[in-house]
Amino acid sequence: MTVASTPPNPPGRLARIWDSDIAWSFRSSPVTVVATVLALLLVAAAVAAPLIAPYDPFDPASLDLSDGFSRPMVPNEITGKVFWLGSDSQGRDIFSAILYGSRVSLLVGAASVLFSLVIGVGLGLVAGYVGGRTEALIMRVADVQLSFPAILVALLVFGVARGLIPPAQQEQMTLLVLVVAIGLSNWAQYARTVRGSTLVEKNKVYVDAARLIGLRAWPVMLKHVLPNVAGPVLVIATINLALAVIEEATLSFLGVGMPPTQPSLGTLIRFGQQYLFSGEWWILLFPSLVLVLLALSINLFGDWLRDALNPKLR
Amino acid sequence: MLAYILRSLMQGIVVMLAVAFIAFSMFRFVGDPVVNMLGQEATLQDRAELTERLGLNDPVPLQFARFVADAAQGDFGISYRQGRKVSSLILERLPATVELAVLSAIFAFVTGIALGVYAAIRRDGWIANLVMALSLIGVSLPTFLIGIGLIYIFAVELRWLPSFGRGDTVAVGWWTTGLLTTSGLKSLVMPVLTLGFLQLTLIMRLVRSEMLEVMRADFIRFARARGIPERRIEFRHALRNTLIPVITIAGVQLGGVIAFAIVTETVFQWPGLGALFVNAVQFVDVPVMSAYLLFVAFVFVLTSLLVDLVYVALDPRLRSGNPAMAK
Amino acid sequence: MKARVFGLAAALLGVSLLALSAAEARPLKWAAAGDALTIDPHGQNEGPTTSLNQHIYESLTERDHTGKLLPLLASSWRVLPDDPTTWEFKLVSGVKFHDGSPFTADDVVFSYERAMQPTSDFKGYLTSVEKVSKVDDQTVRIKTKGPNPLLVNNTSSIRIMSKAWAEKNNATKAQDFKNKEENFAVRNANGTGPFILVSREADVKTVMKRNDAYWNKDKVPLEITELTLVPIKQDATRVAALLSGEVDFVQDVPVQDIARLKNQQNLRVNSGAENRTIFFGMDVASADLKGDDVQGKNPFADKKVRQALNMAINRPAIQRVVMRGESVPTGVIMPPFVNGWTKELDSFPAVDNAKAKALLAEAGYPNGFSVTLHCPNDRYVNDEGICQAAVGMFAQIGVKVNLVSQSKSIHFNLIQKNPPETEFYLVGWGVPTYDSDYIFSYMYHSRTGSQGSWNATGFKNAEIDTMIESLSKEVDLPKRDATIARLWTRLKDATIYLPIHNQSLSYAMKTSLDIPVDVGNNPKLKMVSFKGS
Amino acid sequence: MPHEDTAPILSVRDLTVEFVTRRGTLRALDRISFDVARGEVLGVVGESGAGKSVTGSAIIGLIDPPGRIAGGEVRLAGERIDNLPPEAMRKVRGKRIGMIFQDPLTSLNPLYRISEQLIETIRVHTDLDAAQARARAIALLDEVGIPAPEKRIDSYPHEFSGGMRQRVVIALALCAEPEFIIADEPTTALDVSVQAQIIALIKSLCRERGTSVMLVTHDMGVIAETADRVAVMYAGRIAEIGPVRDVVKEPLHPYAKGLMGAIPSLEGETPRLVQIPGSMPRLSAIPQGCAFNPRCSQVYARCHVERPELIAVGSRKVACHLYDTRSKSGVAA
Repeated sequence: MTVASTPPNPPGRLARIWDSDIAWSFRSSPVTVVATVLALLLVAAAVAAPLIAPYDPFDPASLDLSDGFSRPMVPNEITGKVFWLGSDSQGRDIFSAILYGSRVSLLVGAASVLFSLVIGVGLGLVAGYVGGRTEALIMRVADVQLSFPAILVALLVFGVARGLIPPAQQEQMTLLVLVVAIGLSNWAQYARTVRGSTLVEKNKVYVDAARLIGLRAWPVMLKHVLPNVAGPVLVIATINLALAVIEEATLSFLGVGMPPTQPSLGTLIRFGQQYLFSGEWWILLFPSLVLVLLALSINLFGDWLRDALNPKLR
Repeated sequence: MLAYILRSLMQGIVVMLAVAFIAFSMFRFVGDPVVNMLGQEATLQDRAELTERLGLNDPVPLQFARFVADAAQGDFGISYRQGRKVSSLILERLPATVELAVLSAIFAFVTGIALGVYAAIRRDGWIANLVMALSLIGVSLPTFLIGIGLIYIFAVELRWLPSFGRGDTVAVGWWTTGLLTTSGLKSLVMPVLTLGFLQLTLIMRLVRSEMLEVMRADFIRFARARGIPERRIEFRHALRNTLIPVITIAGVQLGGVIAFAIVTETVFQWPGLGALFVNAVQFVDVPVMSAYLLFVAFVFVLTSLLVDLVYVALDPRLRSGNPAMAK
Repeated sequence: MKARVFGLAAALLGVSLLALSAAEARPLKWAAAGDALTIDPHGQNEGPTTSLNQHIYESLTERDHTGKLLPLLASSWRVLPDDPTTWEFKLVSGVKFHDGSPFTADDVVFSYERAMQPTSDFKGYLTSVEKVSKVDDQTVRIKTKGPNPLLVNNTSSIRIMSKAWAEKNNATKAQDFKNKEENFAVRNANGTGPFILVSREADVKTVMKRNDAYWNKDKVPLEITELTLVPIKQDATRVAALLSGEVDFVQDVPVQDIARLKNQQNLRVNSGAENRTIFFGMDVASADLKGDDVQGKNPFADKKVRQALNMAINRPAIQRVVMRGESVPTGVIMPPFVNGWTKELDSFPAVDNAKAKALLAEAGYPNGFSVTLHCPNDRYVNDEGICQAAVGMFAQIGVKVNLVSQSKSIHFNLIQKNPPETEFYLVGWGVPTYDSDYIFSYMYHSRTGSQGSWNATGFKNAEIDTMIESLSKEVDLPKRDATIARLWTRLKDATIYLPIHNQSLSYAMKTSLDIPVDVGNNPKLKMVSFKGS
Repeated sequence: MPHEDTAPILSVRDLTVEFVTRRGTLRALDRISFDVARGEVLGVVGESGAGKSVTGSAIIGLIDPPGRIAGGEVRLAGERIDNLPPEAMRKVRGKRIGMIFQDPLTSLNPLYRISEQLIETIRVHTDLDAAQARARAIALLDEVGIPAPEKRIDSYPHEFSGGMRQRVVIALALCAEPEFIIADEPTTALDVSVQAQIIALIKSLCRERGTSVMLVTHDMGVIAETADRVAVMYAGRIAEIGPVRDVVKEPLHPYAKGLMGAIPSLEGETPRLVQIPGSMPRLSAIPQGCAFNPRCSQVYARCHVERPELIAVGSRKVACHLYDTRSKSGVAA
C-alpha cells in the first residue's frame, strides 16, 4: 500500500531537513523543543551580552559601591537606581553580571569541550590506526584519566599552572588555564569512541585497497571514520558542555575559577553563597537558577540527541 | 585468569608511580612550604636554614627517589602544618571519608540500579519519565548547591539534621564510626545524599540505557520465545547482563565519589580526607597533599582491581581464561 | 515543728543540689573559622592558635579584652633599679599544673628558653633577651641585651609549660619540622590554665574540661565545664550551626550575617574593634614594574601617584557597603590601641578624583596606567570585596587594576619571598605588643637581617632604619614616644602604604552568654558566666 | 466448528501486521493466510524484508512495538491465540510453540550455564523438580547430539562451538515438547559444513515427535530438501504456496519463477537462470495492485489496479492475475 504523506513536489533542501527523521523526532518532543529554545536563548543572550546588558559589570570604573545590595526592582536607597535582579556587594547589576557571567561560563565550556574534542579525537585516531604499544599506552592513559575525577584533575592542572605562570600574568591566563584544566579532564571519552570506530574501519577492504594502489590510507580513513563518529562525538560534546559549565562553577566555588573582576556564573554563586542567611537572596538565587537552567537545557538537548542518533533506542 | 589479575596489578603499580611523580613534581614546584611553616615573623636566615634542612635544595631526581622510597613504606613525612605524621593524620581521617564514600556509593548504587531498572521496564510510564526528568535536573545541579540547599532546609529552617561534622563517634580499635550513635547517623544523612546524588543519577541513567539495550538482545527474545515469565527475564536474564558494563563505569565513579567528597566535606565540614586535602592546599602542606593524591590513586587501583574481580565473578567468559572473548 | 524545719531544710538542700548539678554541666561549643595550628605553646605565633592555647597555658601577664596588660602568673614586676637591662618578675605561689605538679621559677626559665630556640615561632618577641635566670622559686630575672623598657609588653605572649613534663616526654624543643618524629607537645598539653585538654583532632574539634583546681578560680567565673572548639571554615555552615543551635558561640561572624543574627530572639551579637589594620602595599623601589603597562618606569616610585591612589579610595563607602559598618576607616596602618596613635595620624584624605587625576597627570600619567593587585580571599574580613571595591575606585581615576585573589598561603608567599613577587598587595597587620615599634620594624624597616621581613615595598631609608633601631634601646619613654611621633609623621607623608580601615569584630552567641569582643581576637572564655537560670 | 486431529495444527487467516510510524502505517504483513498440518514442515522463503520473520514473530506473539497485529487470526490446534492475554500467551510460548533463532551465538544468555537455562525453561512449563528437570535436560542434550551431555550440561555457552550451540538452542526450543516449532533461519549464521546436520537434526527430531515446523529461510536449497510444502513471500504477501516439489519444479508466480532460478540444480540441467530486474519495494512504497508489478515481465493493466488474491491452481495456491481463469479483463473476482 502507498503511504499518503509523500509530498507531491520534490521538496527543497530545508523541507527535506524539516521532514527528516531527526527533525521529526525533535518536533515531536515538546520538552526537547522547550529546552533547545531555552538553551539557544541563554546562549544568544550571553553572546549578545554587551548589547543587552544595561551595565558592563567587567568595567570596574562603572561600578558604584553605593549601589551595593539593591533589592530586585526596588530603587536603591542612596542612588535611586533600579536593578531588575538586584545588585551585589560591589553595586554590580546582577542581570548584567549574569549575562556576562554566562558568556564567560559558556566560553570556558565551549572552548574546553573543543580542546578535549581535538585531543580526544586525535589520540583516538592514532590509537586505532597505529595500534600496538602506542594504542595500549593511549588507552591506558585514557582509562586512568577517566577514573581520575575531573574536579581533581582540573584542580591539579590549575595548581600546576598557578605555579608555572608568573603571578602578574595569572589573571589574563585564568581563562586559558580553566579551559585546559577542564579540557584535559574530559578527552578520554572521545578517544575511546573514535578508537573503536577507527578499529572497525581499519579492517575494511577499502583501506587495504587504498594501500595496495599506493594511496595513503590516512585520508581515506578519515573520510570514513569521521562521519561515523560524528554522531556519538556530538552527543558526548553536548553533554560535556553542560558538565564543563558545572565544573567551572565548582572550581570557582572552590576559589580557583575566574577572578572576581570577571565573574563567571560559578564565581557569582560563590559570592552569593555568602549571603545565604543575610537576606540578600537574589545574589545567590538568580545566578544559580541560570546555571541550572543552562546545564539542564543543554543536558535535555544532549539526551534527546543521544536517543535520536541511536536508532536502536527509539 | 591469574594472568589477567596480575596484569591489572602491574598496571596499578605503573599508575601509582605515575601519580607519585605528578604528586611529587607539582607540589615540589607549587607554593613554598618554608614560609608557611615558619609563620609571619620568620627572618630571612630562618627561611634559608629551613629550606636546607628540608632537602629542598637537593637535585630533583634525588628528592623524587626519596619521596617514592618513603611513600612505599607509608612514610609521607611530617605535616608542615600540624607537626604530626601524615600517615597517622590519614589514618585518623580515613574512617570519616570511607564511611561517607561507601554509604554514598551504596546509596547511589542501590537506588540508582533500582530506579534505572524501573525506568527501563516501565519506560513509557509517567513515573519513569518523571524520574528521568529529575535525574537530568540532578546532573545539572552542582554538588555544592545541593549541599547548601539541604543545609538551608534541613538544618536551618527545619532543624531536623545537624549542619556540620560527624556528630558523636564511637571508637572501634583505631577506627572511629558514626554508625553506632544517633547523632552520628543523623550527621551522615545530608552529606551522603549530597555526595551520592550525582552518582545516583549517573548510575540510574546508565542502568536504564544498558538495560534497554540488553532487553533487545537476541537471548532475551529467545527467553521470551521459550515462555520465561517477564519478571524472570527482567531480573534474572537482563539485569545481570546489564550490570557488567554498569560495574565498570560505576567502579570508575567511585573515584568520583572520593573526589566530590572534597566539595561535600568542605560544605558540611566533614572531618575526612577531602577536608584535610583542602586545608592542606590552603597551607601548602606538601606532605599531606601528595599523600592524598597517592591515596586517590590507590583507591583507583584498588577499585579497578575489585571491578576486575567482580567481572570474573559475573562473567564466566573471563573465568575460562580467555579475557579476549569478553568484550 | 522540728520535723517541718527539717523538711524545709531538706527541700532547700534539694533545690541547691539541683542548682549545683545544673551548674555542673555547662558545656560550651565554640565555633571559629580556622583551627589552631598546634597546641605546642611555642609552635605558632598566630591568632587562632593563641585563642585556643591561652585557655590551657598561661603567661606571666595577660591582656584583658580591651588590651590592658594585667598580672597573671607574675604578681608583680619591675626593672632593677640598679640595672636597666634586667627585669624581675615575682611569681604567684600555689599555682599547679594540670598534672598536679607545682609551678616554679624553673618552669618560667625553661619556657622562655624554649621560646627562644630557633624552632620556636616566638623568638621574635624575645630578640632583646640575653638570659633568663631563677633567683628563687618565686622570682625570675630577665636580662636584656640593652635596656628594654617595654619588655613586659611581650610577656603576655610567652606561655609557660612544665619543665618536668616536657623533659619527661621529650618535648623540650618547640615544634621542629625537620624532626621525623611527632613532638609530644603537639598533641598533649600540661599548662596551668583554666581548661585541661581532653582530646584534639586538628580541624575537627578540640575538647577541654574545666580545671577544677584552677589556682585563680576565685577571681574568674570559670563556669564552663566543658569547652569544645569546632573550626568551621565555610561562612554559611558556621552561621547555620549557630542558627540551628549546634554551637553556642561563633567567633568569626561574617559581616553580612550580623543583621540576621541580631534579629534572632535567642542570639546575641557583640561587636567591637580589633587590633588590626587593613591596607595596600606598593613596590615603591623597583626601577620598573613587571605587572604594569608602563615601560621603563615605576609609577609607584612617584609619591604623587601614591597620593593620587590614596585620594581615590572611598573609605566610608567600603565601610558602609563592603564591611556593613563593621570597620573604622583610617589613614594610618595602626589601630588606636597602639602606642603612637593620634587622631591626626588617623585622618585620611577625602575622595577627590579630580585632584587625583591632576596628580597623575603631573606625574606623567594623564591617561593612567595598569597594574596587577594581589589579594587574599580567606584571611581578613571581606578581603576580596575590599580589593574589588578598590579596583573600581582606582578605575575612576584611570588606573586599571588587574585583580588576582587567592588563598592566604599563596598570597603571603608572594609578599615574603625575597625579592617579593608582588608589586601591589593587600595585607592586614595586628600589633600584639601595642607599640609602634612592632609596626616599624616589620613594615618600614628595610629588609635586613631579622628586620623588615614583611616590608615588600622595597622602601629603604637609612635614617629611618636608624631611628627605628633606636627605639628598642631607648629607656626614656617620653623621648622614645617623640621618636615614634617623628617617624610616623615622616612615614605617613611618604605614603608607602594605603591604609583602608581598622577591622571590627563581631561575636555571636546564645543569649545566655555575653562574651565581649577581644581586641586581640583571643576571647577569654574563663570569664564567661551564664545568665539567667 | 469442532476440530479433529486431522485439522491443521496452525491456521493463519488474513493475518495483517502493521508498524505505525510517523510516515503513516506500514504493512509488514498484508492479509496472509496459510495452514500447517500436523507433522508437516512448511518452508517459508523470500528475500529479506518479505515478511518471513515477522510472520514467525506474529504467530508466537512477539511483535515488538511499534508493530502490532492489525487483523486476521492465528489458530493453534483450532484455538485462537492471537488475542490471548499476555500471561496466557506466555504459557503457549515454549510449551506449545517453540522457536529457534538465527544466531546461536547470541541466542543464549552468556552468563548462565546451559543447565541453568534448560532447567529454568523445563521448570517453567512442567511440574518437574530440579533433579528431574536436570535429568530431562541431559536427555535432551543427548538427543540433540551433544556428546557427554552430563558433563557438558554445566558448561557456559561460550564453551561450545557455533553448531553445538545451535543444538543447545534446539534443545531449549524442544524442552517442553511443543506441538509447533518456528525455525527462523536456523542455519544462516552457521558454517556451511554444519548447516546440513542442523537441518537434518531439526527434521528428525520433529518427525519423531510429530511436531510441525515452520522453517523460515531464504535458502531455497534447504527448503527443497527439508520442507513438505513451501510458501513464497513477497512484500508482506504470500505469492505462492504449495507442495515443495511442485513449486520448486514448476513455479507459477513470476516472482517464484525468478526465485527458483537461483537454486543450483544437482542434475546440472539449468534451463532457466532468470534474473529478476529491480528489487523488492520498501514497505513504505508498495505499489498499488500487485506488489510485484514493477518487476514483473508479464505485467498488464489489472496488475496495477487490483491486488491478486490467492487462488487455487492444482495442488497449490498462487496470487497472480495470470492464473485467474474467470477473467483477465480486470473485473474483480
